[in-house]
Amino acid sequence: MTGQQVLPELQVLLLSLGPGFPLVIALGLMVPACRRLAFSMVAWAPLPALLASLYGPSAIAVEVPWFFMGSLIGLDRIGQIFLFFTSFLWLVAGIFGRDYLAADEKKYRFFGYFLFTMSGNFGLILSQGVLGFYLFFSLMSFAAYGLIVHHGTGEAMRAGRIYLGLTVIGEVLLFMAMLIVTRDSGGEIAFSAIKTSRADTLLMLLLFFGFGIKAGALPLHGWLPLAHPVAPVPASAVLSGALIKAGLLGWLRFMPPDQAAAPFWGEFFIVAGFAAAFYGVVIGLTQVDAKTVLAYSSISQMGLMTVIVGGGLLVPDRWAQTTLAVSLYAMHHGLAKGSLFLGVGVAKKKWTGGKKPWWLSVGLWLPALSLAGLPLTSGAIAKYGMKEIVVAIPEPWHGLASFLLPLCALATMLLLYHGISLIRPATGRPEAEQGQGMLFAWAANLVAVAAVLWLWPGSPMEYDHFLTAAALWNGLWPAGLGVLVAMARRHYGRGVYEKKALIPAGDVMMVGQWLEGMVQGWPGQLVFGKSGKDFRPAAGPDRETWLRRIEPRLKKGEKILQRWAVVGAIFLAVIIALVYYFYRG
Amino acid sequence: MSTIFLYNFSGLALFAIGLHGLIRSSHLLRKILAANLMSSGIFLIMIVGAYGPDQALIDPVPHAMVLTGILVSISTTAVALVLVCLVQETTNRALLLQKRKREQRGRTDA
Amino acid sequence: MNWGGLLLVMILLSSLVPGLIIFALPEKSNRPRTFLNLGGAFLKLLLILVMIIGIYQGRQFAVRWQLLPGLELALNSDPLAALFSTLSTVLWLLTTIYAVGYLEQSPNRRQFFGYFSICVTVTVGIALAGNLITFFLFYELLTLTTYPLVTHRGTREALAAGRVYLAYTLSGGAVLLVAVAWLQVLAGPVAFGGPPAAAAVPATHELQLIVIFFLFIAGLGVKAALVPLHGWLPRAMVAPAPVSALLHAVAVVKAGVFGIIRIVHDVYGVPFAAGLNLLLPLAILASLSIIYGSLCALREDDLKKRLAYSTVSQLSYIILGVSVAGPLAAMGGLVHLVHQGLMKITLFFCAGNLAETLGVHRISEMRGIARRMPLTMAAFSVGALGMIGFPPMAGFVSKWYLGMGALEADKMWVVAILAVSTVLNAAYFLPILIQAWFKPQESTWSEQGTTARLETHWMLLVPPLVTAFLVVAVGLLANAQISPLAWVKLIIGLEYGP
Amino acid sequence: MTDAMGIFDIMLALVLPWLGWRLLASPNLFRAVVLFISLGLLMSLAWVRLHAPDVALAEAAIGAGLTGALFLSALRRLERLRDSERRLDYAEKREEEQNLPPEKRRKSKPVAYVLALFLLSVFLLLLGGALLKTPVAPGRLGPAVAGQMGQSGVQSRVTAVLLNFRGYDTLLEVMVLFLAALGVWSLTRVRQTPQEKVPGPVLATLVRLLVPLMITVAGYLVWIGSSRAGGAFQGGAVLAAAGVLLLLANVTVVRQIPSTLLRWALVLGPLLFLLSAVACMSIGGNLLEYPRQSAGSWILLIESATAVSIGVTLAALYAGGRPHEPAAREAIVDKSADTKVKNGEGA
Amino acid sequence: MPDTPFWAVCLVVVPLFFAIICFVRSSLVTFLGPLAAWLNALAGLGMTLSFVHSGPLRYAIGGWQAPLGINFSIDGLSVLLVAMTAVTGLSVSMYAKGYFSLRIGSAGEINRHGHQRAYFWPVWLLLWAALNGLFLSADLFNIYVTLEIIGLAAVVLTALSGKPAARLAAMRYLLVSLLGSCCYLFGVALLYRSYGILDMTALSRLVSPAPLLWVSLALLTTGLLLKTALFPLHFWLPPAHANALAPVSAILSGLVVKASFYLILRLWGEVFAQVLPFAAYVLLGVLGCGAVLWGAVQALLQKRLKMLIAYSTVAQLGYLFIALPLIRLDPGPSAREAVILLIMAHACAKSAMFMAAGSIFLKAGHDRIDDLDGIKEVLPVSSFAFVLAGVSLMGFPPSGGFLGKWLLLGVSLASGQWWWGIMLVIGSLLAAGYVYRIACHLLVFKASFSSRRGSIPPVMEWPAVLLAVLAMILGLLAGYPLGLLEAGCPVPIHACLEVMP
Repeated sequence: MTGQQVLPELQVLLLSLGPGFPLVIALGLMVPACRRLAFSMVAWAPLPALLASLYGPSAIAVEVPWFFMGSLIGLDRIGQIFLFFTSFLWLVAGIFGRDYLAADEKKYRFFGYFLFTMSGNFGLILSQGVLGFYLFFSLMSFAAYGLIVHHGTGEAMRAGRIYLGLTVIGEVLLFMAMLIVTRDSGGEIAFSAIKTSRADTLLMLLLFFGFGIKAGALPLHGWLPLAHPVAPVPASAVLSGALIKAGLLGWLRFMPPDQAAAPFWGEFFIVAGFAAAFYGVVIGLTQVDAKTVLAYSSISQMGLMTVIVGGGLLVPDRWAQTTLAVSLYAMHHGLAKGSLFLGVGVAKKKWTGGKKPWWLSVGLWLPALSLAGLPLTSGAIAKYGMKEIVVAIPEPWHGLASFLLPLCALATMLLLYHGISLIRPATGRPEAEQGQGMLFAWAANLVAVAAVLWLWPGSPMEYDHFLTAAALWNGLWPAGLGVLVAMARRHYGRGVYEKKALIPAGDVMMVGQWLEGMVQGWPGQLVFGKSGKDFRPAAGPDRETWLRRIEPRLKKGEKILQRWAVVGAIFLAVIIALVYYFYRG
Repeated sequence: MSTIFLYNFSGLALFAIGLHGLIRSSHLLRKILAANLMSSGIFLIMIVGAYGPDQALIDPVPHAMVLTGILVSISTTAVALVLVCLVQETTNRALLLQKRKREQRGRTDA
Repeated sequence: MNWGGLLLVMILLSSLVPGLIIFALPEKSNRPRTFLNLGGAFLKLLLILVMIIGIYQGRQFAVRWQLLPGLELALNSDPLAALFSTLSTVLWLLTTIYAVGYLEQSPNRRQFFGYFSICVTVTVGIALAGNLITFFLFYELLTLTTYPLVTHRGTREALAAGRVYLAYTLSGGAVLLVAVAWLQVLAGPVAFGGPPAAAAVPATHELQLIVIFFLFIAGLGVKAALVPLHGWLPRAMVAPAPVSALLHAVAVVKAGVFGIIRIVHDVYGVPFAAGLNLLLPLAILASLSIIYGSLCALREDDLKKRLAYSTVSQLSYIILGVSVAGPLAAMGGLVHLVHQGLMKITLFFCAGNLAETLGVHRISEMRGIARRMPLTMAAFSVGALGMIGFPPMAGFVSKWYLGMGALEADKMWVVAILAVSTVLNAAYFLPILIQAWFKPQESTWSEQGTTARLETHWMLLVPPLVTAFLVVAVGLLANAQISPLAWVKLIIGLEYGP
Repeated sequence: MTDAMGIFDIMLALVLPWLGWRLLASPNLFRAVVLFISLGLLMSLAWVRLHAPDVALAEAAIGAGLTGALFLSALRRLERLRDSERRLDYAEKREEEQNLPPEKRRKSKPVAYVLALFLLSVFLLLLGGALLKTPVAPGRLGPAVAGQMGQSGVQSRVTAVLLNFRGYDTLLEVMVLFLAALGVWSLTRVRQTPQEKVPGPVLATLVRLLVPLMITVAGYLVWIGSSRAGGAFQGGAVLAAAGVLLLLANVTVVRQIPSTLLRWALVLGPLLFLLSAVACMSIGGNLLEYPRQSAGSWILLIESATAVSIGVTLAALYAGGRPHEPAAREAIVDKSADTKVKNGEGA
Repeated sequence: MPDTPFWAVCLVVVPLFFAIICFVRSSLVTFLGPLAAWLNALAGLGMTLSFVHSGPLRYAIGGWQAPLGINFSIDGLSVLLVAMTAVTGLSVSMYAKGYFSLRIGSAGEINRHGHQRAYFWPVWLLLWAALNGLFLSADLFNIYVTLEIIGLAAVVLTALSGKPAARLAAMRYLLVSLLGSCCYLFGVALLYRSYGILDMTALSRLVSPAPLLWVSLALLTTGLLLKTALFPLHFWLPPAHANALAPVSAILSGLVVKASFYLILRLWGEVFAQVLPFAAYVLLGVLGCGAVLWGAVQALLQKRLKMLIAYSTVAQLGYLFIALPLIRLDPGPSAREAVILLIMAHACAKSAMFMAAGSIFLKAGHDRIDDLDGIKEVLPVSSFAFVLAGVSLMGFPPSGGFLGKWLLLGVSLASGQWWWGIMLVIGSLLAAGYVYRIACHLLVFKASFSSRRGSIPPVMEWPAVLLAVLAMILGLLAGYPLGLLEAGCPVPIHACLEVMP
């Protein structure tokens, strides 16, 4: 579906419908009068975006001068991929959520934030300008808070607070990064115009950490495992499916393409990626809640994607191909992780107890295996695309990568197995009857997971050497071994891991607690003075105090001045002083 | 001629004694007496300044000034004496003491 | 008196005359008083518009009144003056509506509205001042007319706050007087329009000029709430909401900042000031107050006090913008003058609403208040997000230009300061929003002035909504022709050349 | 001059300050006043020695006589007040008496006095030195006055200066006297002397003999003023002395003088002086510029009116208070104004 | 249009004449007094207008020329001060008219206030005549006699209120003025002895440095300092000004104190300007600084309204003395103009303040500052007048006080001796301190205020407002009066200053 040449105005209208339509419905939700109508249309909000993505990339980015200091809107190849799987995921989550939260009395508020986040997500994909991107990115980040704290429980609030804190820091880092980028490109705010001659370490650091927070890069990933369990299922599906990918898209958009062979940053990304991948799995295994495990698996998957980006940085002239590969991988991961989360939701609502129903285990295992890169699954295609990039990177990293990648697949399989085993049936009475919307959405998602990469036009799949024995074997052994090890662990480790997570979720956040305590503790007192009491700056010169002290002396002084003897003395003194000064003058 | 000059010094002495009396004595009547002494001392110096051996050389202007001065001092003295009686009547002390008890209780007035 | 001059005088009279008439009217005559106020406000807005169109066509209005040879009062309409006077006039109109609603039954309104309109006359006078002595005259009158407003309630704390307010502003005024007199001695009468007067002073007086500059900053810094001199602002929050909204968010504090802008741009000229490296210490002082203001705001539980401290820090953005020598930074600073005014007045309106209708003063009492007063809290959120610098809002635009200016003058630490302060802003504003929107209601509120239909009196609700809309509109349509940013570009264009 | 007069001068120059010192140092007030009167008389002797006859006359009559009389009457009034005080609140008086040392120079802070004394002596040295060093300006205004005597209309130079050359000073001077009378009248009311107090035989005859004599002497002094020593002030003083005598003798006719007549008498001098000054303006001259040829008569007219006023004023000052206005006149003066305000504190 | 000398003579003769008539026909005093005040003001106005045309001139009284006869020297300075006295005197007279009619109407003792009124008018008119005489006369001995009249009249007026405190204050005031006049006379006598001239302008040409000159000038000046109540010698002023009747305190603080300062300004600014060394001016300046600080601090301590205003007079006088060294330093006319502005502004503001304080006292029944909350509701006009006068006292723009302070600051900074300027600024800050101490009670709103029945007649409230407004707009219209000053500078002192080393 190649995009025909369409009139720019029409294209602007069409594309702006993507973020605009959900906004309109969200505003509709706010107004009590048309709340019911708006709620019914919630599920179909992402449709315009989906159509736009199908419609195909447009050649040029159209300038919209009046909108927020001038912004550009347009769809390029990567944008199309991202837009497609994001809008699809939002559509599925929307349908799923409408049934899932049907009973929830605060559902209007949830879907309000749901729509805001959605519009932010579509907006940042579509915008070709730095400012537009940042606008929608912040809208998405802040609105997502509403999704996380929806249930209002203690952990939800704490997760929300941590998420918000990290998001604000991310926003600030991005703000600085964008300033530097715009200055370097001489005030131009279009992505196409971004050209930085030298690799500015500060800029790269800002970008890495700014988007890394969203993409779960290692030190700042703490919010992910905390947010997912507390958020309602559709929210966490979207969170890990679409939101995290925004960080990745940010890297792709902002990384200056003609990086004059800055090897250091490529290696940095690769190392960070592998670290995240393995760290996610190690911590994930110690967790006891299914959604937390899935969160950690997202972190590890994002680590892999970071590796690909690193690879792309190492070999600048293959940058276009890298972005394509990583986008495909992101698409695949988004859909798969989304379906897994939805699966957990379906289990909670539909699985009334006893043995897991067959359709449920199939639905869970399909995405899991595809994530692990089992041959003939879209996962394999995505991994294959990744291998092509890895092949091209210079020697020392090439060997390491090719050794580690299969290990990653194995670890992923292990983690997913652990996660799926933790999925629990619904407690209390299951509402069997109106679950159809959820099942349909989940099923649609599974189909997408299975088929999308096959059908996607641009995917790097050549049937011939895909089916060769070597490729098959390479895909098979990590998954198989992973299953075996997991079964063994489950058998011997019986019950050890079930009760309590060895390391509390959001491991790095323990450092956060310590910091917070510190602030309340003595150093905080030192800096801010006692907390809680109104901070009293130096009171103005209060007439009562200094005047009262010296008043008796002054009154006495006045009394002395009234005595005639003193008056006479002063009188004569003044005369003599005057004569003296006359003389001396 | 030098003996006339002596009057200068007696005038000066009178002024000094008057000033000292004004400052030192505490009874109002004495202070008024002292003030009169001071002014007569000044008049003495003025007239000595105007002195001439024979009639033609005498300068009449200081004489006129002294006459005016005498009248001024008697009018001031008259008012002062009346005030002293009033002060005595209300504050029971012909002295310029600080606020007397009775006077403090008196209504403050504007 | 040429036509232009008459226009300027008419602008001043359009709020002075109603003020004097209000003093004459008896206390009970509410209706005529409201009519006078609003009539004056609209008339002034009209005249300001005429002035703006005039300036647009390149005409210059001026009027002079000679007190003594070598000492004259002058008003002239340069674009910077137009910017500040427009801001004050628009916000005065809204605050008058708000005040009428806010002081519905309270006593002593004659004195309030009388001083209120005189106050705005003085503020516009400060904006239109053509030379340093006129500026000083209006600057001192501002202290006088705002004192009765601060102590309007007559309670003990109000009087104590009034005393502190006076102590600060009067000593500031005294320091400013010394500076103005000293400069007049060195450089003769200082007019604003033409070439910077201080630059013309022979080089031998360089040290004196430096000392004078810092005297100016000290004198103006009191009203501009620079950190060591900001003590009066939080204590003046005892004043009724319309006063703290218009005066302590817009008129009084902006007068100080406007003064600093005049000093840096018109009296010293940026190149000359940079040459004497005066701007660096100013920038450091501004950054200090940005950080310190935010830190104090973190600690305050009283809503209006927290907003006051946030004003302290936000004002210093403008000074920071001005003190980073560069067109873009100056643009950021100047446009923040308008944006901060809009955002802060929205926040104070909403704070006033909460205090007036529900008797809520402390943030800890604000849990779940959005459910009870959704519109007010929506306006508050728009203002708060704007203050943090959330993209579509006005705050972001000014931060963006400040950042660009800082980078253009490659002062990376300024960008760092902006970043840290954004985080701090978020740290003290977001908890309020979270309390209001996401937490269930805990404390019971005294339902004072509730009407059936709306959440509170319409006069209390419309102004914040209008200003909130302006905040978003100004942000979104920043590139549009009529937006404050365009006007600031015009000013900076004149200042720095094309 | 024979050295005898020189010795007399030295004696006089020494006696005067000594007398002054004795006067202030005497513990008893009455003795102080008596010493003051004698000092006045000696002072007039000094004026005679210094060829200042006019001043001598004035000093004797006013400086010594009338001022002394004023002091004596004030002293008597103070004693009477203190006695009445004693009768009034005996207890409180007793207590005050104890804690207050007897009425002699009370030692307040000595340091201030010592300092004042020291400064006084320094000042005296400076002044004495300065006086010695600088010679008297040659002639001063004397020759100028002599030059203009022709147009002044009088022969006596002092009267010429007093009433013509510096007439404005004298006008203001008379106003001062008028102000003094006003002040005394505004502050107190004259003490009611009991009707029946009949003067002793000696006083009665003395009054009968002396008063007419004094009046003629006063007339003569005023008349002679234009040519030799004398003039309005001295004549007025003598008249005042006559008035004091009459008051002392409590002569009924003095008590019956209606207050309007008294007010007009008081006012006659200043009013006439003022009107004549303005009259000069109307006939073309400056203020107080008498037509050259009739200056003498103008001056005489003014002098006589002024003498009468001075006499009455000084007598009134001796009386020490405004005469008893009949009750009716008091009411007229204070017809109550229209607004009614509750009786309140004095403001 | 009669010429200036005619008006000058009227200014002295008319009040004297009416004083006499008021004394004699005391029943008509309620009508004659105000009439005399209006005529006086008219004469003052006429004098100013005709002066604009004719410029400075000398008027020989009695036709005798300078050294022998007494001359009026009418120049800018004296005309402005006469005009100030006319305006302030007129408003105080109107206020007194209302004041006495109110008191007589209210007070039980009909005769006491009737008596006070009967004697207030003649003495006040005499005082007014003496003030005009002093400002116009150029003869040192004549000035002695006018000073004597002013002193005596002021004492009598102070004692008029009859309260024990007032009598004690009047006694102390009399003794002080006696001492002051004696010293002044002694100074004049010594000057005459060494130069044989009494006329000021003639003296200024003749005078040359000599030991006797120093001593006589010292005596003369210290006598005047005592009568102006400069800082160490100020003890008699507060009780006298605070305990007198309201119109009397307005007169004392507004005008009487100015007379002796005018003399010092004349002597030190013009007559002996070339002879006196700058160090002497510095001494007076330092005493002025002391006065500003001590007066302000004492004012802050006072509990009673009128005592506070009296101490503020002591402080404001300090301002004028700080200006003396600046006049000497400043080559141009601005320092002289500043002093005149300060004098005029202070006269208007202080009289307005005392009048307003008088009305407040009558209405509230007391003048304790801390109990005046809410008087604004009962006496809006008077409290407004008080605050406005206070503002111009503080030297806030656009008042005359501000312009004076501004010019002096300019001079002190230009001359390099910046400490005088700083002292002025600190003084005005302290002034703000004690004015706002009262204003915060006057401006605050309190529903109920326990006040006496009966309303203050408008004739008592509006003069205070007019004077306060005049003090405020003096700054704006400063160009006109100061123009007069320039025209009338008799001896261009700065011309001869170049001669001095």
